Amino acid sequence: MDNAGYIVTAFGVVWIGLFIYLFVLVQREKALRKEIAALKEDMKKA
Amino acid sequence: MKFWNSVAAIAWKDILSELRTKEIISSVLVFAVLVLVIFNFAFNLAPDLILQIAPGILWVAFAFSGVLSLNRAFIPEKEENCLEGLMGCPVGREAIYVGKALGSLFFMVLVEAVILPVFALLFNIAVLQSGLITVTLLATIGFVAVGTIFSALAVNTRAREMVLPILFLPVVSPVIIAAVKASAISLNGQSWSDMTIWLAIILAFDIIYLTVPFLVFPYVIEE
Amino acid sequence: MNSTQAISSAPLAVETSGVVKSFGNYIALRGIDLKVPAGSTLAVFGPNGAGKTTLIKILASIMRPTSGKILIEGLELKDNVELLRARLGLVAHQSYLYSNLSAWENLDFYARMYGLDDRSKRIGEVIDLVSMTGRKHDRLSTFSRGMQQRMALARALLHKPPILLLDEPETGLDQQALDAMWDIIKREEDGRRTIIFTSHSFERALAVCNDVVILERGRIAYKAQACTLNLDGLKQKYQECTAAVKK
Amino acid sequence: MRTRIFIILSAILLLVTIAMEMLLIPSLASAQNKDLIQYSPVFYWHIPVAWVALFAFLCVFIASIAYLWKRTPFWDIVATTSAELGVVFTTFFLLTGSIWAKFAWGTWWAWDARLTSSLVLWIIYIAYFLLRTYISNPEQRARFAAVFGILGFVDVPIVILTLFVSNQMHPGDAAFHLDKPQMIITLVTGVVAFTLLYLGLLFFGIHLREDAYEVSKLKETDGG
Repeated sequence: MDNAGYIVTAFGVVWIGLFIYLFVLVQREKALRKEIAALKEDMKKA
Repeated sequence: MKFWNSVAAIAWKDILSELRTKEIISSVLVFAVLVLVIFNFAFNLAPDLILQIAPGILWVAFAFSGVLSLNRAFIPEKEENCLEGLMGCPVGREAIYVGKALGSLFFMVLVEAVILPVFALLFNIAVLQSGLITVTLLATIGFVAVGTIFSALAVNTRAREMVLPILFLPVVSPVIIAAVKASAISLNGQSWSDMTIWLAIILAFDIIYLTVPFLVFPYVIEE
Repeated sequence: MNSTQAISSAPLAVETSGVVKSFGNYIALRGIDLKVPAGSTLAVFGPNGAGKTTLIKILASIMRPTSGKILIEGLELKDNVELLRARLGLVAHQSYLYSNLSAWENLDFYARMYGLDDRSKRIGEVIDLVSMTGRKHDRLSTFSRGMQQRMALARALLHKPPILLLDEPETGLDQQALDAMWDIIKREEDGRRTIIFTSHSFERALAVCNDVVILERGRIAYKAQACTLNLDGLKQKYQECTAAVKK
Repeated sequence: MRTRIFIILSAILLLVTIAMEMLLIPSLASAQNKDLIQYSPVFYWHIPVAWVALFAFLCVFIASIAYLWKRTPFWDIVATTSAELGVVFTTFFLLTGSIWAKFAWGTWWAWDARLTSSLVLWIIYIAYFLLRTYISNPEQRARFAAVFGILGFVDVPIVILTLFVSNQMHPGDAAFHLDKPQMIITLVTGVVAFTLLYLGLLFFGIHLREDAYEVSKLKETDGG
């Protein structure tokens, strides 16, 4: 791998890593929204 | 003055209780000698090579036998629930930490006092050098200072035998590195001035990890 | 209110106001207000999980309350912890003694922790008091449940505490051992000692206490003087309080 | 909304630093010192990432002390989120570091002081999360995590010092010195960009955990 290859991989690694982390956070938020919705149903029913 | 009386009382109680059953001491010693023997097979040591890795072997034996004995440090307090009895005594919670640390220090020094001659025997290295002894003692103080509070932490968790090494070994790694480097210097017969930097690091570690746990320990044991 | 003046004038050995204790979301005590005069004996009843043990541990300064004030002999427990611990004795479910050590060594350890000066004399006295003289050099692990409970009492009385806390002292004791224990507690200090104990046996408790309190889900549901109650009255009150729980 | 702004802002700055690194820095490097560290673009992300990781561990330390003092779940949430970010950024540091090691010394992992010390710190904060998984009672978990957050952070300077001293014994790479103004500007923008990114992710994470905490409380009372 020549010089530029290293740089691209380095930047790539960080960018991809950040997007994965952001994706994980967004997934957590979606799961949380689902739970809140489910809770609302229980509240209405109880 | 009462503080130190209770510290002495706790340390003496630990020592007495352990000497009565000798369960920790015997198993830790056997374990430490085993580590030395395993290293002997692992490296089929050429004489000149030994000096290089001797400190490493020594400190791996100390580190893991240390973890083994620290794992047991708070068992009587936890299993027989005596911690609440200690907490009811008219003395600061820090005294429990210092007392237990002294007790563990006594055992670790005892283990080291046995391992060093065995090590000298197995690897025929002149071990009784003032440099090595001081480094070992200084490092053991730091070792026990961190290990005691982590042992108190670990004993309250589910998988306590696993939690202690995971928490303890990375945090104590600088002392192990510094001790290995300093021991190598003293084993090669170099003068004290060469290892002042390492002694300084170990000393700094000791001071930090005697004061910070002292301040934080009450939070570990209060309900 | 400086400390010396507080001790002499305060008739109350123990006073709590608004003591709350919560473990995360679970609330064990929801505001306890108690006034225990010096020298009196208070029995605390209540179903399991009502917060009896939590209350005892908080009074013994082993557990910190989430909020509320505790005055021991007029002094704020929070600010004089080490001074007041020397005036509190506790007998809990566990004996707080080390099974590897002998009875004498255990008491010697706690005598040092409480900073007693005439250690061996006091230890000898307390061991004779609980009539364990014959076994004083044997290891705790060889003791029966009853003997361990007596040793726990010996440990609690070691430093002559004016206030004694007992958490269900009758657990694991037969009738005869229980009578012996109460006799010991009452004989020492000829009644000047304040005793707070939790219990499940109404009959036994009524015989020894001056005041009665029924705890129910972290609150005081009923408070009365023992003399105004007979056994059936107490049982009936207990049903009423705990019945509320079942509804 | 704060979190959105922080993240977008940092994204822009990150693009700016890439542009500066790609165009500006290589042009400065003359023929012979091309592979010196301060002339390679990765360096201008490597250092900010390391700085943010350490900053995150500092925040864990402060949040842990605040928790032990105030005992409100908020501080425990801040400590956990910051520790998580610390681990994420240390992972980036290790990844870019090993790419750099491959570039500079031809091996994926070189026991040089920077990489080893960040590996040790990485393990310490993984241990932080392991400890949290081993305790079920939430109050005790928060208290023990706070204690370890303090004891762990106090170790950071010693770990870095020890490894840099042990490294001096057999020097890894040449020490870097930023002589050209453009270098300093790129480095500063990089640091600002990553710090903003950290703050954005931190607030986002804190909101998430706060809502999760509310939901768990609701579930308990609802079911009770």
